[in-house]
Amino acid sequence: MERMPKWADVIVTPLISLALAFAISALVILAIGESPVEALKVMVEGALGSSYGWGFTLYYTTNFVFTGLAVMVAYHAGLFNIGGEGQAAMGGLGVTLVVLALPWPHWALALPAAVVGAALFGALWALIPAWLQAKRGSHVVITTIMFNFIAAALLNYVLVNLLRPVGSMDPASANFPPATHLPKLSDMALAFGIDWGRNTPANIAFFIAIIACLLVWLLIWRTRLGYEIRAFGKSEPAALYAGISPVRITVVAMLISGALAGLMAVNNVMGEAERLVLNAVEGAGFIGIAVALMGRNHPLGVFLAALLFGFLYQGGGELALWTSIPRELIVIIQALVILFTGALDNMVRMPLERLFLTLNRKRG
Amino acid sequence: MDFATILQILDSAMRLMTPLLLACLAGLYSERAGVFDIGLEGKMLMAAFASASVAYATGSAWAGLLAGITGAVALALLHGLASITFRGNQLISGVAINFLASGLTVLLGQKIFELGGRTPSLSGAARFDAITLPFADSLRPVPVIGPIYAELISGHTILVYVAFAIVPLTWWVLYRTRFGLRLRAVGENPASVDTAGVSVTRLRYAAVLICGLLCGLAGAYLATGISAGFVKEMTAGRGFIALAALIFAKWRPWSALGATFLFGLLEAVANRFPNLDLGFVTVPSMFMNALPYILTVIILAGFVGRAIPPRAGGEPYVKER
Amino acid sequence: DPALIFDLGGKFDKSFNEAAYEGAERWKAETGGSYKELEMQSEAMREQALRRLAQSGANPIVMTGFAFGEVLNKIAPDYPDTKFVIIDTTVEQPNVQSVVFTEEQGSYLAGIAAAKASKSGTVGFIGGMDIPLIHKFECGYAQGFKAARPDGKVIINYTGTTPAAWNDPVKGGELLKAQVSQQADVVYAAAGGTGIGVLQAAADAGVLSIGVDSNQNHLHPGKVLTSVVKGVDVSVYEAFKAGAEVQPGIKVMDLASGGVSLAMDDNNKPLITDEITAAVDAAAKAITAGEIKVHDYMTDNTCPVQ
Amino acid sequence: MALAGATGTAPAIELRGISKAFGPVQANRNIDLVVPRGTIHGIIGENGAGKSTLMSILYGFYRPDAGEILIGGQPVTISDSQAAIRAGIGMVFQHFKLVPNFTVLENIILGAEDRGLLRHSLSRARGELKRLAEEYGLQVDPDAAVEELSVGHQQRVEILKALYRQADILILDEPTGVLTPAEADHLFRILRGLKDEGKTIILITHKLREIMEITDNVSVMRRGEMVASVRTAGTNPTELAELMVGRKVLLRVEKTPAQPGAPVLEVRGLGMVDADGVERLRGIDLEVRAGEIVGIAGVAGNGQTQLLEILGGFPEPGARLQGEIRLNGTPLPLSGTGADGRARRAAGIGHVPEDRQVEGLIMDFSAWENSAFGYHDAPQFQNGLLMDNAAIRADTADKMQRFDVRPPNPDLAAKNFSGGNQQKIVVAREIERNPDLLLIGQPTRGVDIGAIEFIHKRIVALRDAGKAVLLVSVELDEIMALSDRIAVMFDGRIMGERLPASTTAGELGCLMAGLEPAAAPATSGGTE
Ligand SMILES: Nc1ncnc2c1ncn2[C@@H]1O[C@H](COP(=O)(O)OP(=O)(O)OP(=O)(O)O)[C@@H](O)[C@H]1O
Ligand SMILES: Nc1ncnc2c1ncn2[C@@H]1O[C@H](COP(=O)(O)OP(=O)(O)OP(=O)(O)O)[C@@H](O)[C@H]1O
Ligand SMILES: [Mg+2]
Ligand SMILES: [Mg+2]
Repeated sequence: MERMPKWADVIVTPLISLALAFAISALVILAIGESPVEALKVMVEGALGSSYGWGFTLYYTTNFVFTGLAVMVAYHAGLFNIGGEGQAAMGGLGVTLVVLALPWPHWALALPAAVVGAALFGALWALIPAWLQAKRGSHVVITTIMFNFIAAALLNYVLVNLLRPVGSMDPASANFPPATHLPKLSDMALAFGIDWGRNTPANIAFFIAIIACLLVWLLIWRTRLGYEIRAFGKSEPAALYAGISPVRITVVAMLISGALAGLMAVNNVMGEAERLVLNAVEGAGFIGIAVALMGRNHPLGVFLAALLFGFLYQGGGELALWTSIPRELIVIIQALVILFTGALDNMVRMPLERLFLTLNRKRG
Repeated sequence: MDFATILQILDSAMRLMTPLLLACLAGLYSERAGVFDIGLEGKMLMAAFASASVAYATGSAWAGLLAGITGAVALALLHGLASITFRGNQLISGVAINFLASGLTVLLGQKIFELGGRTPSLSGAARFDAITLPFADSLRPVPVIGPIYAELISGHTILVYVAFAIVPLTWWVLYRTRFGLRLRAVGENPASVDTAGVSVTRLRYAAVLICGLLCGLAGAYLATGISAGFVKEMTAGRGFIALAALIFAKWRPWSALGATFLFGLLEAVANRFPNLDLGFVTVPSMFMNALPYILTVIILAGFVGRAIPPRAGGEPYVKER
Repeated sequence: DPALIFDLGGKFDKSFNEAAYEGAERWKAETGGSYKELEMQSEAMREQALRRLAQSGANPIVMTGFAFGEVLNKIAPDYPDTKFVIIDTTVEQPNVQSVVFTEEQGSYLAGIAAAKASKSGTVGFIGGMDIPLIHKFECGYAQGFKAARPDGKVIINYTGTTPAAWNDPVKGGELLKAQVSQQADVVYAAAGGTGIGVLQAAADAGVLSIGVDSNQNHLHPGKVLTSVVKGVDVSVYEAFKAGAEVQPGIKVMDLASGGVSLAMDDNNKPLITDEITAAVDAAAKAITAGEIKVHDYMTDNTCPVQ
Repeated sequence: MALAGATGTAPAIELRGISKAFGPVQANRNIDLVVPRGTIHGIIGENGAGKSTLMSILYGFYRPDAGEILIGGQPVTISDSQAAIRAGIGMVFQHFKLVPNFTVLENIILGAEDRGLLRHSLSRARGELKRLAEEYGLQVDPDAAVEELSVGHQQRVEILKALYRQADILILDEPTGVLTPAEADHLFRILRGLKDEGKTIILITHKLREIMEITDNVSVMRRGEMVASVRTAGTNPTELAELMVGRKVLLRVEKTPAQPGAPVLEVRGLGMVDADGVERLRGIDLEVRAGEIVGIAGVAGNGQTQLLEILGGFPEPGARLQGEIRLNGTPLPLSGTGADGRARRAAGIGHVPEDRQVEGLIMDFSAWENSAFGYHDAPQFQNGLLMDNAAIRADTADKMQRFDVRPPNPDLAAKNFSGGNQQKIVVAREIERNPDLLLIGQPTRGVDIGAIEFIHKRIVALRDAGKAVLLVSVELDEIMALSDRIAVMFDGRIMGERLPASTTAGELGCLMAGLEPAAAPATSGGTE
C-alpha cells in the first residue's frame, strides 16, 4: 500500500522543494538590494532563453552528468566516491596524452581513443583507493579526498614541467591539433541548416553523456553486475551468502565510477578548451555529489539534476556578467536547491503524504 | 636536523593542527551521536567570517569568537533540522552547508566591507594574542626542558590551549558522564536510547550543537588566532582533512589528537623542507606539498585497520515510517 | 565604451586584478566616462564573455591574465573592428595590444633591497600556486639578492598546487614562520590572498616583508619593506584613454618605462636607508642601460642562480 | 470475561479501544485487553497481527491514535517510554534494544543513571545486578560487551534492565524465538518466580506449547483485532491455532519413513579455526543421503553457523579450514575466496541461511529481485547480456502464489513483508531450484503457526522427491518432528547421532550440553 501516489513523490515533491529554494533565494536577493524578478529573468533568459544560452547550459550539464553518474555508480555499491574531482582531472590527462601522442587524421578516430584514454586514466585514479578499501579496509572517503590533492599536485607537475610548451606562461598543454577538435552541437545543427547556439561549447560529448546515462541505467538495473553492485551496496553479508565477491565489486564499481568521472574530460578538455589547463575540472567533481544524491541515484534523475545545475551555472554566470549581483549568489542558490530538494525533502513530503492519506480515507 | 629545528617544526605543527583538532572533535561529537557531518568545512568557514567581521567591528576578539560560534551553530542547527527533524540525507545536507557557507561569507563580506569577500585586517585586541606562560622566559636557559617549555608549549593563542584541553574533556564527557553514555548509545542504536525513555532527537541536537560550537572555535582560530582576518575560502579544505583525521582516529578523542597532530606535523615538515634533496634526486615542491596526503594514504593502508563508524551513523532514526 | 574583464581571481584580489580595477576607476574619475566590467566564473565563460562584449560594441576590451591568451587568439579575427588589450601575455593579432611586464626586473630590485635590509643574510620568497609565472618573480628576486649578497641564502616556498593556494593566509603565515625560523628576515610574497597572511605574520614576527603587484606598503606601515608594483593600473588607464585608437602590438612594460617599480611612500620611508636607495637606483640604472640583463625564467624555464 | 487471576483488585493493565495506523496500515483496531494482576498473560497471533505494535504502545514506544490505558485501575497517559517505566512497565523487545559495544552494566544503566557522572550509577548497578542474579538466577558478566554475549544472555540483560528499573509489569515479545530449550526452560522458571512475587507478565509467542505451559490467560489477535481472550486452562492448542489463523491447522508434521539413497553430502574431518584463532569446528564427520533429512541439534553458537557457512561457500574471512567435503562424490574446494556461493549453487546446493534479514534477503530489494538472489546468473534469467527481469518477475509471481506469500506482490520490498512471509520467499527460492542438497538453518524462527506448517510440508516434500536435506535448528521440537536422523553438535564437535524414534528430548538435551561424550555409535542412516 502506498502513502501517496508515485507520481506525486517523483514530481510534486521536488517541484515544491525547488519552489521553496527559489523563494528563499529571492529573499536573499532582496536582502542585498536587488530585484529577484529581474535576476530570475536574467537567469532564465541567459540559460534557457536562447539557443546560445542552451549551448552553455548543455555544456555544463554534460560535465555534471559524468561526475554525477560517477558518484551514483559508487553509491550503489555502498561506496562514497568524493574523488570525482581528481579522477576527472586525470581523465583530462588521459585525453591530452592520447590526442597529442598521435597525428590523428580526423576527430572521429581521435574521439574513441580519447574516450578510452579518459576512462582509463579516471579509472586508474580510482583503482588505488578501491583496492585499499577492498584489501586493507582504508576508508574510501579519506583516500579519495587525498587522491584529489595528489592529482592536483601531479597534474601541476606534469603540466608545468612536461606538457607545457617552452616559453608559455600558461601551465597548460599545447593546443590540440585542429583535426582533433570535436564538432560542436552548433556545427551539427548547421549541417542541417539550422543556426543554433553559435559559438557555444556544447559538443558531441553531450550525446556521449546521454549514452552514458543509458548505459549506466542498463548496467545498474539490467545486468548481473549491476544487480551484484546493488546487492553488495545494500548488504555485505547477504552478498557473501550469494557468492558475490566484495573485493571484486568494490574494485569494479570504483573503476566504473572513476572511468565515468574521467570521461568528463572529453567534454571540457577535448570538446571545449582543446588543451589541458590546470584547473579544468573547476569543482564539477563536487557538484557531481549533489547531482547524484539529488537525482536519487538514478540516471534520469542525475540527468535532470545535472540540467538543473547546468542551468544554475549558466544562468548564474549570466547574472554575474550582466548585473551587479555577485557570482557568489549563485553558490547560495545552488546550496539552497541542494538543501531543499536533497536534504529537506521530507519537510515537503510529510505534509503531502498526510494530505493524500486524508484524501484516500475520505474516498473510502 | 638540530634540536631547535625540531622544536620549530613541532611548534608549527601545533598551530597547524589546532583547527584540524577542533573540527575533528566537532565531527566526533556529531558522528558519535549518529549524525554524519561533511559540512565541517562550511561551518568553519562561516565561523571564520563571522568572527573576523565582528572582531573588526567591535575590536574584540572575544566578541568575534562569540559571533563565530553563533555562525557555526546556526549552520549546525540547519544540519540538525535537515537530518534529525526531517530525517533527510545527512550527506546532502552537509554538501549544501558547504556551498551555503562558501557563498554567504563572500556575499555578506562583499556587501559589508566591499573588499571582495575579505574582511579588513585585524589588529590589537581584535586578534587573539600569543600567551606567554608563566616562567617561560626564566626557564628558557634550562637545557632541553627550557626550550621545549618556552618555545613549544608557551607562546600560543588561548584557542590552542583550549583545543588541547578539549581532548581530555571530550574523553571524560564521552566515557565518564551520563550525557556521554547516552550520546554514544544514540550513535550505535538509537532505539536503545528511545526505549530507555530518553529523547533521541534532543540528544542528537545536543551533539550537533556541540559540533557547531567546536567548529565555531576552529573558524575563529583561523581568522582571529593564527591569522588576522577573513579571506574567502580560507579554510582551504581543512574541514575535509579533519574528517579524514576523524575516520583515521576511529572516532576516538585521544586518537583524534594523534591523527590531527600527524597531519599538522606533515604539513609543517613540508613547509620547512619545500624541496627535499635526497642526494640523487630533488623532490619537487609540488610533491612535497602533496606529501601529507600521500603519507596519509600510505599510513592508512599500512597501519590502520578497518575503521568502523558508529553503527547508526548516517541513518535518520525512523521508528514509524 | 571600453570594457574590462577580470580573471578568475576576482576584482578584489588585493593584487593584480585590483590594480586593473583601479586604473579603470581612475579613467572614470578623470573622464566621467563609463565602462563595462565582467568577472570570470569559469574557464568556458572566457570566450562567451569576450564575444558578448565585442558584439555589444565595447571598444577597447581589456582583459587581465595570461589565461585569456588562447581564447583571444581564436576570437580576435572574428571582430576586426574591435581592439583588444591583453595583459600578461602576448597574442599576435592585428587588433590586439599585448601588455607584458618585466616582473623579473622589479623583483630583481626587490632582491637588492632585501639583500641590503637583511641582517642575517637569509631572505625568503613565498609563492602562491606553483606555476611558471610565479617562478618568474622568484627568479628575478633571487638574481637581485645574489647580485648584492653572493653568499646569502634565499628560502623558497610555494603554498600549493590548487587554486586554493591563492587564498590560504593561514598557510602563508605558517610558511613565513618556517622561513623566519631559518633566519630569514625579509620575505617577498607573490601569493595573492595568501600573501596577506604572509605580510601579517611578518609584521607580527618583526621581520620585513615585500608586497606584490599593487602597492601593499600601507597594509602594515613601517613593516613592509616595499612592494613590487606592476603598472597594470597604468596600462588599463592608458588603454581606456586611447579608446578605439589603442596601438596593436606588444607593449613591454619594463623598468625603463615605469611599468614595473618598487613602491616608495611614507609608509616605508623609515625602512629605506640611503644605502638601499643607492643600491636600488644603481641597479635600476644598470638594467635600464642594459648593463645588467635580468634573466626571464619564462624563456627557458630555468633560473641562473641556485 | 472470566480470566484467571485475583478477583476484586483492579487489573494490572486495562486497554480500551486502542487503535493505531502506520500510514495506510491499520496495525491495531479498537483493541480491548484486560490483564489481571499477578498473572502471566499470553498473546498470540499471526505475523503482522499487531502484537508487537500493541505492546509497543503500552510501553510508550508508539503513540496510539485512539484509546485509553489504565494501569492498576488508574487512567494514565503514556507519552514516551519514560512514562511507561514510571508506571512500572518494562519491555523486552522482539529485536533487542541493546547497544552492542557497551558492557552489560552500561546497557543496564542507560537512561536510568542516577546522576550526571557514571561512577555512582555503575557501582550501584553492579551491586543491584548481583542481587538480581542471585534472586532470579540471572547470571551475566557485568563487564562483558553485549555483542560478545549469546542471544540468551543478551535477553537476560534485557530482563535485568527491566528489573533494575523496578518493573511491576514485564512484557516479553517472542522471547523464546532465539532460545534453546534449556534456555527457554530457564526463562520460564524465572518468569514463574517473578509471578510468585506478584509481578504481572505479558508474553508474546508463536509457540502454543509455551502458552499452554506457562500462561494463565491468553489473548488471540488477528489482522489488528483482538479476536478472543480466554483462560488457558479452558482451551487447547488446536482451538487456539484455529482462532489465530481462522482455519484448521495441522500441528504435527505428517511424514512417511525416509527412503535414503546414495550419500549426497560427505564431510570428513572438517576443522575450522577462525580469524581470531578460535577453533570453531573440530573433526566433523557427517553424511547426508538422498531422500533423508538430517537434523543438527545444538545450542546456538556451537559451530552450526560455521558449518552451514562453509558448506554454503562463504566461511568468514581469515578462517583456516581443513578436511574434506564431497558432494555426490565430487570433492568441493575448501580454500576459496570466501564468496564461493555461486559455485556451490551450481554444484547443486541450496541454502536457506539462518538469518533471513541479514543474509537471505536484501531488505530494500523487491520480492522479485530477492527471489533471484544467488541465482541471478541462472541461464533462464538471462536475456543476452542483460537480465531478463520479466522472466524473474513471472517466476516470482508463480512462486509467491504456490508458497502463499502474502501479499502476493512481486514488486513489494522485502522489508515490507512480515517475518513469516520473508522466510517463505527465501524457502521458495531455494527449494524450487530443486537442489540435490538443501542446507536450511532455523527455518521457522519467529514464523507463525500457519507458515511453519507450510514450510515443514515443503521440506518433507523435497525429501520425498529424493533430495538430501541438512537441517539446523535450535528448536528441538522441530528437529524431532522433521529429521530422519539427528546429529547433536557441541563445541564444534558432533557429539553423537540418534534416530528420532529411539531417542528422547532428555537424551538429546544431555548431548547438547556436552555430556555423555562416549556417544552411542552413529547410526549409518536408513530406516529400521
Ligand atoms: N514501525 C512501523 N511502521 C510501519 N508499519 C508498521 C510498523 N510496525 C508494524 N507495522 C505494521 O503493523 C502491522 C503489525 O505489526 P506488528 O509488528 O505489530 O505485528 P506482530 O503481530 O508483532 O507480528 P510478528 O508476529 O511477526 O511479530 C504489520 O503488518 C506492519 O504492516
Ligand atoms: N520501520 C518500519 N517501517 C515500515 N514497516 C515496518 C517497520 N518496522 C516494521 N515494519 C513492518 O512490520 C511488519 C512486521 O515487522 P516486525 O519487525 O514485527 O517483523 P516480524 O514480522 O516480527 O518478523 P520477525 O519475526 O522475523 O522479526 C513488516 O511487515 C514490516 O514491513
Ligand atoms: Mg512482533
Ligand atoms: Mg516476528
